[in-house]
Amino acid sequence: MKPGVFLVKLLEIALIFFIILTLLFFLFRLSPGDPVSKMVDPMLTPEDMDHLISQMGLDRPVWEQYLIYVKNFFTGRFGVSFHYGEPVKDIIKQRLGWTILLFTTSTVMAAFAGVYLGKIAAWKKNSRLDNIMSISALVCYTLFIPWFALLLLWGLGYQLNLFPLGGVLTPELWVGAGSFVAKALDLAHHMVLPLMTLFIINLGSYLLLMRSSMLSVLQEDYIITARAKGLGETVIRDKHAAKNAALPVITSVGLNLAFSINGGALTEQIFTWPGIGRELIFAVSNNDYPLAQACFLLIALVVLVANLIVDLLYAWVDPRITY
Amino acid sequence: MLKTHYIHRFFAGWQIFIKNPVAKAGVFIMVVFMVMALASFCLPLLGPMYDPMTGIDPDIRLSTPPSLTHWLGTDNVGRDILAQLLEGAKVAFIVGLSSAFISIVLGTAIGMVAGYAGGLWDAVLMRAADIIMVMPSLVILLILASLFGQFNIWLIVFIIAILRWPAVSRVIRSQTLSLKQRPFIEASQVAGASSFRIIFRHIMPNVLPLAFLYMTFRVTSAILVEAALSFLGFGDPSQVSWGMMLQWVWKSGHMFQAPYWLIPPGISISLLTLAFYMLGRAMDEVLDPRLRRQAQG
Amino acid sequence: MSLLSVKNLSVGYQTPAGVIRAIDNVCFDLETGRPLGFVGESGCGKTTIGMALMGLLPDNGTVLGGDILFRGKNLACFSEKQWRKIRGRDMAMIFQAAMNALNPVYRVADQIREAIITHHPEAAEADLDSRLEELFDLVDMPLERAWDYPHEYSGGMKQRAVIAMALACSPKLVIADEPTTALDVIVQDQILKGLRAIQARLKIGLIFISHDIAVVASVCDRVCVMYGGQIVEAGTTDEVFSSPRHPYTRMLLGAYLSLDSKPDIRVPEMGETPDLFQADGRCRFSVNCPERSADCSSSRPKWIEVSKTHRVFCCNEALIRSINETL
Amino acid sequence: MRPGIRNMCNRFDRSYSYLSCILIPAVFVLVLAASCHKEKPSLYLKIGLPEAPQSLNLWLGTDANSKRILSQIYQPLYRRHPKTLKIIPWLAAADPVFDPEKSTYTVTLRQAKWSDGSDFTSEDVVFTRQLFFDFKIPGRYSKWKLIHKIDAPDPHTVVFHLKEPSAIFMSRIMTVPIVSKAEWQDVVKKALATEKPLRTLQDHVVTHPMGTGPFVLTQVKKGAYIHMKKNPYFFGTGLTLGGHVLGPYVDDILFRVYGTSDVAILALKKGDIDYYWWDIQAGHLEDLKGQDDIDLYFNKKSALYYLGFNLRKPPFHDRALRRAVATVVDKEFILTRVLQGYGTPMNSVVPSGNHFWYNPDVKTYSHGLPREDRIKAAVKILSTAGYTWQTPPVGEDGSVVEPSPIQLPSGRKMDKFVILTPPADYDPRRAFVGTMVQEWLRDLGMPAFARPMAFTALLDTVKGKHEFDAFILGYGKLNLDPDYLRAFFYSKNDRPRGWNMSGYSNPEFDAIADAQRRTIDPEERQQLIYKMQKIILADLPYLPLYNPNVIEATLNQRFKGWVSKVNGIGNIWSMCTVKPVD
Repeated sequence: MKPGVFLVKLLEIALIFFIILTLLFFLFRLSPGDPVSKMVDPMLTPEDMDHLISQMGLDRPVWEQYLIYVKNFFTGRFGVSFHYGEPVKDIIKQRLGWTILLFTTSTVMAAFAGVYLGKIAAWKKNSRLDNIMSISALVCYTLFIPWFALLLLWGLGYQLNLFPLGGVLTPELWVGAGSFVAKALDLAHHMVLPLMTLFIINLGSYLLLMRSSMLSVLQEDYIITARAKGLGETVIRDKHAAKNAALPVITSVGLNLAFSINGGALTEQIFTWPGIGRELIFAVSNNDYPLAQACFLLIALVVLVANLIVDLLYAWVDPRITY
Repeated sequence: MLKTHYIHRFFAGWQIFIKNPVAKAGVFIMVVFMVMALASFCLPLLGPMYDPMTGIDPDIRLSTPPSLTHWLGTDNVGRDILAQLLEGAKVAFIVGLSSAFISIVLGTAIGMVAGYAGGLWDAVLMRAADIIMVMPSLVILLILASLFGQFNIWLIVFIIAILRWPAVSRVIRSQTLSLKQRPFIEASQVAGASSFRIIFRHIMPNVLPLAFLYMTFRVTSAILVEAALSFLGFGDPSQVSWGMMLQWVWKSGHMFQAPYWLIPPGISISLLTLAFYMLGRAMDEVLDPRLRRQAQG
Repeated sequence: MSLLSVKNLSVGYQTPAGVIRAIDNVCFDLETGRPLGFVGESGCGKTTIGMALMGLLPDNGTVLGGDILFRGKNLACFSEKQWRKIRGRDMAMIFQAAMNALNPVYRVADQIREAIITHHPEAAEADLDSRLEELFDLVDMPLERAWDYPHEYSGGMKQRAVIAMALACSPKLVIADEPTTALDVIVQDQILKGLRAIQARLKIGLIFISHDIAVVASVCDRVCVMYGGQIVEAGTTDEVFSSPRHPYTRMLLGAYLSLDSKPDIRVPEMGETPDLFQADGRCRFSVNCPERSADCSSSRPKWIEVSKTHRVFCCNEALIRSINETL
Repeated sequence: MRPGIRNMCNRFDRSYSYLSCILIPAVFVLVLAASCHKEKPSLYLKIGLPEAPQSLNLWLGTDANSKRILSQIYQPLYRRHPKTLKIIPWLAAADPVFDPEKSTYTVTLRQAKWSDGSDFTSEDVVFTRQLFFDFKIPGRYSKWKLIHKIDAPDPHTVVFHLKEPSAIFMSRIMTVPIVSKAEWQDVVKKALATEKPLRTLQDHVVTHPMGTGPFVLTQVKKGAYIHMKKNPYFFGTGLTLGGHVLGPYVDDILFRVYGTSDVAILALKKGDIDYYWWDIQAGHLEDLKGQDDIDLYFNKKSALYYLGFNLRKPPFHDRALRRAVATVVDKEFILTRVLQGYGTPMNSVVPSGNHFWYNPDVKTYSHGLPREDRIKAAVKILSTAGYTWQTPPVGEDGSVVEPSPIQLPSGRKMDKFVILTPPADYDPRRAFVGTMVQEWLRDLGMPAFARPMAFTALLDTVKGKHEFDAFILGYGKLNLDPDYLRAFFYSKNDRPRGWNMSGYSNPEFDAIADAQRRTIDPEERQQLIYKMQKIILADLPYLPLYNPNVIEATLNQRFKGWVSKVNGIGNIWSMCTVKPVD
């Protein structure tokens, strides 16, 4: 991939990012209501409210606020959250780790499992196995996340008492001087249910995509050549067919990342997983402009960068594509 | 002559389509839900008690399990769950089909214009598509809903459509690009046809089958996003929908006490989206020539 | 003992409308080191023969009857595992669509080495490299191009690479299914010269399938003419092409306008398509045969020896009598 | 270089398939290993919270959960008795001595210590008042500005000088938490130098708040849990205050956040937590009643959920119309259906739980009448006030029919009006009550439309711009001092962002409201408050609708001794008296 093209792509991302930033800023500022008006405490007099608003700098004209915001943004200061009173950077730092831990593992696992199962389903087309797999993949894809998550919680979490009910860790363990292994196991134990929800939801789409792309690859002539060379079934399927069929799946990881972020936010909400998605939903309902904007811009950045990485990965895997 | 050609092609396609087991299941579920949606129109005839929103059974105060008068039981305020389910089916169809249709019309038009015009138009439209593609639509809707207050159902439909057209426009654009080189397009250009006429007279018919295919996938995501939105409480409370039903179950604390109230809406959402998706996949085989040949074999 | 002898082989395809007998009681023999040509219009089943010999029939294709004796083993009842042992090692195939016969995401050298490694897993790196060098010389291709990707090759080079891949384990039998149809005439000529030289030098049994009579004539010394899944005439190239006996062969040659010959043979306009569902072994060309007679539709055609090496498959008494008189 | 890449490609393919078959089974092995490790039973008091506290900074943490944590740390001078709700000494040693001439209160302080061992002195009280004045702390300064001078003759006595005697001195000023000078001194100095002092004070990140309360904060793991330990220097240990021998008898408290109340209830039943500090929906009750290891508590709530009218413009400027609406609204239905029977009837604007200030004999419009009688009564009021219909809701034969649209006394048809309610996610009850009120008003032919609105947008339109017809709002945590009646209905508060949202102005009411502020004697003030309630219920700027009970649940396997009080068992008294079951 020639550096020139790479630069153009980076510029493109920067431009899109800036447009989103501006759109978002005015979207928040021009909406009715402000963080202070939510306070229903009868003891607060109107003077108190105006005092708070001026302290938050919301009384200045919108344009001025925008310029200050952009200046701060590019000098690394994302402002202080109205709700938590802490710098937005710290809040995100605390939350980012959890989201990445849950989100990337589930997406990667779903992609691998999807490719693996899709390949098998396509190879034995119209067999009973294939039908079972595609029907269950269809069901997984159309599951309603909150409903499914709560069923999992009720079934595995409560009835069978196998897994904890949401949250990230068991306090007693972490308060005392628990060993690192016990803590890691406890973390994994908490991660299972949300991971399973996201994994199953994403698995459906990857499996279906891999199956259909595998079916069209099996029509290709080089598969017959491979057979003519006397290669074994599994070699043909895994080496020759799967690699070609996996290419569209890679691009789809980038494309429907936005879809899986929706799923991620919902899952975090149900399992009280302190990630960026859940924080964004709170920040928005609290009219906490700085935090909401920072969270959303972070998500947008992740998606843009992920798409860039997907393009690079695609070029690396498929020699025909040269930028 | 043109008409019969299309009809003929449609029936040929239908033969292959209906043989596919996935299509059969999809059509069956679709019909069941259509019957439910139509049944919701004749609810008022059964009496005020069966009004999904305000019909209250005078002598029922708590959420009761299925009984003779209420086949699926009642919610905690005494409203009939089956009535709400039927109403939800109607809403799901309205939301799903209309938002998918709008996003398809939008996506196809923009895709064709971008593909055919190329140059600046193409760049601008596709960049806009990129921006919207990047945005997680549910989160956007959450932001809009919590900032601008409650939406009625039609505004939700419109916003979902706005956030859903880029995916379609990309596919249509690449299809238009390949069509542009075809001789029959150059022929009509030479014959002096205006670009507007070329797009809508020549390119559109070839692109429509693909657009319809994507419509089924868009319906799926529209229903899921609307359900998620109402589940989180940002839906239109004056309009009963499956997502609202789940929200009422959740907020009234009956989530694990009233399976007869929790299961039907959840299952219906999955089943209806499944049905649309199955139709899409079956149509995919009819439209994709290679798969078509394989389907015959 | 002939390298390959096929005795009334029949192959059918399951279709919703019933079983199509693409090949109907075909018999032929191939000595080691001899090129045998198959010629016929498209859809006459010649490719199916190639696929049947390699055991590469598609899912709905099955061998209905007859047997294929190849170096003493009957391939008709081979299991997939047995096929895999000999495919690529004792017999190989060159396909028509060279454009995507190579896997686009792997380097050409890898794919060729894979053909060798599959059958000689214990081969050392050095042997593989030297074998690769030999193969590239064989098809006279520059070695440094070996590590490029298929999309960086021209059509001709791709076909050469496919040939090299086929010869990787120096098979005894090579089936070439219209190898040069997709290429322009000049490259076609180079490939055919190369193929003929390799076949002669390495004493490979070659089955050359094509619809182009001139190409078959230039490569093979014996040829079979096929119509509707049946071999209608077989013999040495010059016997069949200079004095064709079977009405279809004559018609086929008539359709081929060479520069010098006068187009005296009238080229009848082709009528019905043969009924491939017919399983009673009657002559399938009878439906279009200008010299059709009553017994064509009643009795089954049989082999008539025109000379030791030339025979015709027909049941028309008049034609048989004319052949016997000329003997 | 080429062969290198080549091998990598091959390796990629082979490793890829191995990787994917190792990855998936590995996860399940991890799961089994993790699930068999059981936490050892420990004696932490585990409490579930609906949301993470906003902030540990007292000046920023105004949300319910922050207040719950901070109220265990920072303590006020006086506090209300859990049963009698009277103001009793807490950090102060005894009741204040009131000197009518100089209108001063002299308060003697208890021998208490801060959690770092330093003494609690009058110096801290003076510092706290000064802090309120310097930063104009919202909600504190507006009350404390009545104290124009404060002096501390010795470390344990404080003298408050008031401009004029004030009835809310004890209930609203003395119940404000006092902070330590040592903890905030330099933060205050630094903040005052900045351009936005209050914002800097609020953004000061507090990790270990120093207080005089029963507990001290040891660790906060963001998004996971909050750990508090017993404060060894708590002044109350062993004392008998408010009828309870204070402990605290628990060494450690662990607060955990649960995203949805369903999950929290499951955690409670499973024994993960001992108490869920949030109002439980009625739906869970049948299930919880069946569990014998779970105790349920039903307490009255100091709350007011009401239908507010805009008196500034038609149609609701007419009192008769408001009374008709009050008559037709079926409070009984809300109580039995929406609250599933777990609520107290709300007749006055002061909740009945606040028994000292609650005036039982105020005008109740349609209490307990069936639907037909309510409509008939409302029609009578409307027709006497001059409202007419083509086909009136009550036919000649007395049967209730579908009415035609109502006409104003002027003869014109009443135009459409909107009842604004918060969105379903914020409070599903109010959104649903809104739809029911719409139906009841339509029984009278009124063109009513309930429309939910985002909470911030709703407050902006109703409180900020006064552009509304009617709205349904509520106060979940009303202060037990009835002074808020003055805030809601005082005519001078009828200004943008002011609390008099319905635009009510009644000089007689204003006079009484000012008088009650000055009367120190409780009985005398009570009569004034009674009169205020009578006037409000007669003029109906607000129609009180319902007052849900606080339903809470605790696990009785590990701890017992929760103290019930108005607004539930989540209070300082419970924290000090809960003890392990042995």
